[in-house]
Amino acid sequence: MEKMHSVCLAFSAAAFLAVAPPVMAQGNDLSVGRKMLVEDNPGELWIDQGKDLFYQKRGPKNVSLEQCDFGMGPGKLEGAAARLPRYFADTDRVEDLESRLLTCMTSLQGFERNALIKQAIGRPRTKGSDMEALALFVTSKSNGMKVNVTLSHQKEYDAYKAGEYIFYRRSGQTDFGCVQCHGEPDKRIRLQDLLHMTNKAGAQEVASTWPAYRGAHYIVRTMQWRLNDCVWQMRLPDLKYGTDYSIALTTFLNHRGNDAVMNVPGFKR
Amino acid sequence: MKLLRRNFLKLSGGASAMAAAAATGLLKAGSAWAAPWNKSAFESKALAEVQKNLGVTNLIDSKDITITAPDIAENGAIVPVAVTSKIPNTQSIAIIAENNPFPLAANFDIMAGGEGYVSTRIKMGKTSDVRAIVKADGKFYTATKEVKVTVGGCG
Amino acid sequence: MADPMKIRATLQGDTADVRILMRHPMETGTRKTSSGVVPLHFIQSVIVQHNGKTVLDAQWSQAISQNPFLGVRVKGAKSGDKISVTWTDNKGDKRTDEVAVAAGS
Amino acid sequence: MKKTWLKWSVYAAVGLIAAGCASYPDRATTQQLAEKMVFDAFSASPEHMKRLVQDRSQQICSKIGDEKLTQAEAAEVVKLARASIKYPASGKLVGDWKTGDKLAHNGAGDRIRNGKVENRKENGALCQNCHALAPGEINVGNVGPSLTGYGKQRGNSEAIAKYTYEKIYNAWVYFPCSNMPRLGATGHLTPEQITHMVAFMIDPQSPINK
Repeated sequence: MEKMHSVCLAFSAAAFLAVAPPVMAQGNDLSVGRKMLVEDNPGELWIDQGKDLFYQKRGPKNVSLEQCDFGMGPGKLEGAAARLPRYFADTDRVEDLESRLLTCMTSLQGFERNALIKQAIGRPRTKGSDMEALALFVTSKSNGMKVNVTLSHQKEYDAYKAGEYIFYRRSGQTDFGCVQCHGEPDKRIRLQDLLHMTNKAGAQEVASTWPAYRGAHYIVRTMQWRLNDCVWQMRLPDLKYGTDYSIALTTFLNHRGNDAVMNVPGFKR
Repeated sequence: MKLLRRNFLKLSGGASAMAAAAATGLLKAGSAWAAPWNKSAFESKALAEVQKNLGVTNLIDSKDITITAPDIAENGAIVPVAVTSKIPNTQSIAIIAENNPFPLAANFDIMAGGEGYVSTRIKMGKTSDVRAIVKADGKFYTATKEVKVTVGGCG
Repeated sequence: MADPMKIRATLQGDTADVRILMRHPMETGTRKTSSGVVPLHFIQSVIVQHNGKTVLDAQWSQAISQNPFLGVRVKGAKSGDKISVTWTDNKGDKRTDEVAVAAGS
Repeated sequence: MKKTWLKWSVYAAVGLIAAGCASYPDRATTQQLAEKMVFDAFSASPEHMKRLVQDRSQQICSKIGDEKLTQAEAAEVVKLARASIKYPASGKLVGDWKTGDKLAHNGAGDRIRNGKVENRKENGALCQNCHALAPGEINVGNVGPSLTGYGKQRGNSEAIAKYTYEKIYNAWVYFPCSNMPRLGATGHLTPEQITHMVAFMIDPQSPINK
C-alpha cells in the first residue's frame, strides 16, 4: 500500500510532463524515452508473480518461504532487502538476496541447489525464472526505504574489501576490471549509459534499482544476471551463481550506495 | 538470443494468419462490442495505402497534435509514443511508424468521455517518422516526429 | 490462462489518469527459435470502460511492444468510479480487469 | 587460580574480536581472500580459467581506488609493452580501411557462454563500443577519446602509421595502464587485423576522416 501511494505521486508528476508543451518533446535525445519507460514499467507485473511463489507451498517439503529469514527475522520482509548483503550466522557466510533465497529454497523447501541454479537465469521473452520473480517481490518490500548495508561482522568487512579489490582487478584479453567502464562520469558503451560506480550517486543507483525489467529481454533480471553479463563482455568464463565473488562485489557497491531510496523494479533498456 | 534480436523486428505475417486474426476481430470484448479489426489498414505496406484504408481523405497538418517520443530510441523494440490532440471532438488517433513493414501500429477510437490522449509503446525496425493521424468532426489532421533507432547492446 | 493486468486509475481534477500494463508476448509471426517460427500472436483489441460505458476502443497490430502499456485519460470521473479494461488477442484469448478510481494527490 | 585467570583472559580476547573489533582486513589478507574468490567463482575448462590469471602488467595496473602508479611501475609496464609488439610478416602496417571499418563496428568475438566460445570467424576490434568514429555517427561510445578526424589531423605518414599500429597493438607503450585493451598483445586481434585498423584510422578515404 505504501508502495502504491508513492507510485501514484510519481504518476501525477509524470502525467504533467506528458502534456507539457512541445518544447519538452524536442531536443530530448534519450532522456524522454527513458523517463516514459521507467514510469510505467512492465516489470511490475512480476511482483505479483513473485508474491504468489513466495506464499505457495512448494518443493519436496511442501512449505512456503514465509519462514525465510532475510536478516530481520523469519518472515520479516519489510526493509530486509535494503540491508543485503549481510552476515548470516546459520550459514556463517555473507549472503546477498539471491544466495539467501537459494539458502531458504534448499533448507526450508528442500529444493536441490544445483537444480535451482540451473534455472535461476530465465530465458528472454518468457515469464522468467522463479528466482527472478521472488527476488523482485522480496526487494519490492523495501521500496521507499533507504539502502542500509552495514559492516559490523568481520566477514562483512572482508567481503567489502574483497569486492573493492575485484572491482579494480584487471584480467583477460580485454584487460578489463569493472572500473574500466564504471570509473568515470557520463560515459557510454555505444549509446548505453555506464553508471559511475566509484561515485556515491552511481553506487546508489546500483543499490536501489535491481531487480530491473530488461527491455531487450522482456523479463525481470537480477543483480546476479547483471554481473554475469558484465563478465561475459569482459571475455571472462561463466560466472557461477551465488558465489562469494558476486556477493563481495555487491557488498562493495551496495554499502557505497547506502541512503539511496529503494525503487524496484528498475528499467534497463 | 542474437537470432531473437534480429528477427523480431521484421514485422510481417502470413496471409492466412492475418486472415484468422481478422476473423476473431469481431469477438465480443467484455460487455462491449469492439469495432471490427481493420484488416486492410493493418496489412497495408505503405503510408498512402494505410491512409486509404483508414478512410483518410484530405490530411491537414496540425500544431494541436503533440507526439511525445524520444529523439533516439535505445531499443527499437520498446519505443514509447504518446499522442495528445487538443483538436475539439477528437474521435480517433492512429499511430503509424512510416518505415515499418506494416506501418499502422494502432488505431484508437475515442468515445465521448475519453480525452484526446493515448500513450503506448511500439516496435520500430529502423529510424522513421512516427505519424499521428487524428480524426475530429469527420476531418483528418496529422503531425510527425522523427525517432532514430539504433541497435542496442554491445554486439 | 492470461495473466492479470496491472491497472492504475488516479484522479486529477475531474479526469482519471489510467495506466495499464498487460502481459502478452505480442509475437510478430517471424521470430525464429530452435523449434521453428513462433506464430503470430498479438492483442488486437483493447476496450476501456468507465462505469460500464466504453470510452476507448483500440485496435492494435503486432507492432505494439511485448508486455504492452496503454495510457488513457477519462473525463468526468469521480473517486471510486469503475474503470474496466478488456483485451482480446488474435487467438481469441481475452482478459478483463477492473479497478476503482483512486483520489488524486 | 592462575589457570582460571588465563582462561578468562583468553575468553575476553576472543569475545572482543567477535563483538567489537571487526575491521577492514589488511591488504595482503584482502588480496588472498579475493584471489581465492576469483578462482572459485567461475566454471571453466583449465584453458578458459587462464583468462583469470593476471600477467605482470595487469597486476601492476589493478590499482585500487586512488592509488597511484609509481614511476618505476610505469616504466616496467612500458618496457613490457614495448617488448610485446610484433609486426605483420609482410612488414606492411597499412591494410584495407574498408575491412577496418567493419572490424571497428564489430564488438563480438571470444566471449564464453555455457563453456563455449562464441563461434566467429574472427574477433571484432570493439572500437565503436568506446570511441566516436565517423562524423555524425550516433551509436558510438565515449569511454575513449573521439577518433573522428584522427587521420585528418595527423596525416598518414609512415611515422603516424607506426605509432597508430603500436597504439592499437599495445596502448600501454604510450599510456601505461590506460583503459584501452592491449588488443594485439593479449591476442584479441591479429597483426594483420591491426593493419586494417590503421588504414581505417589514417586513410583519407576512411569515413572517420571525412
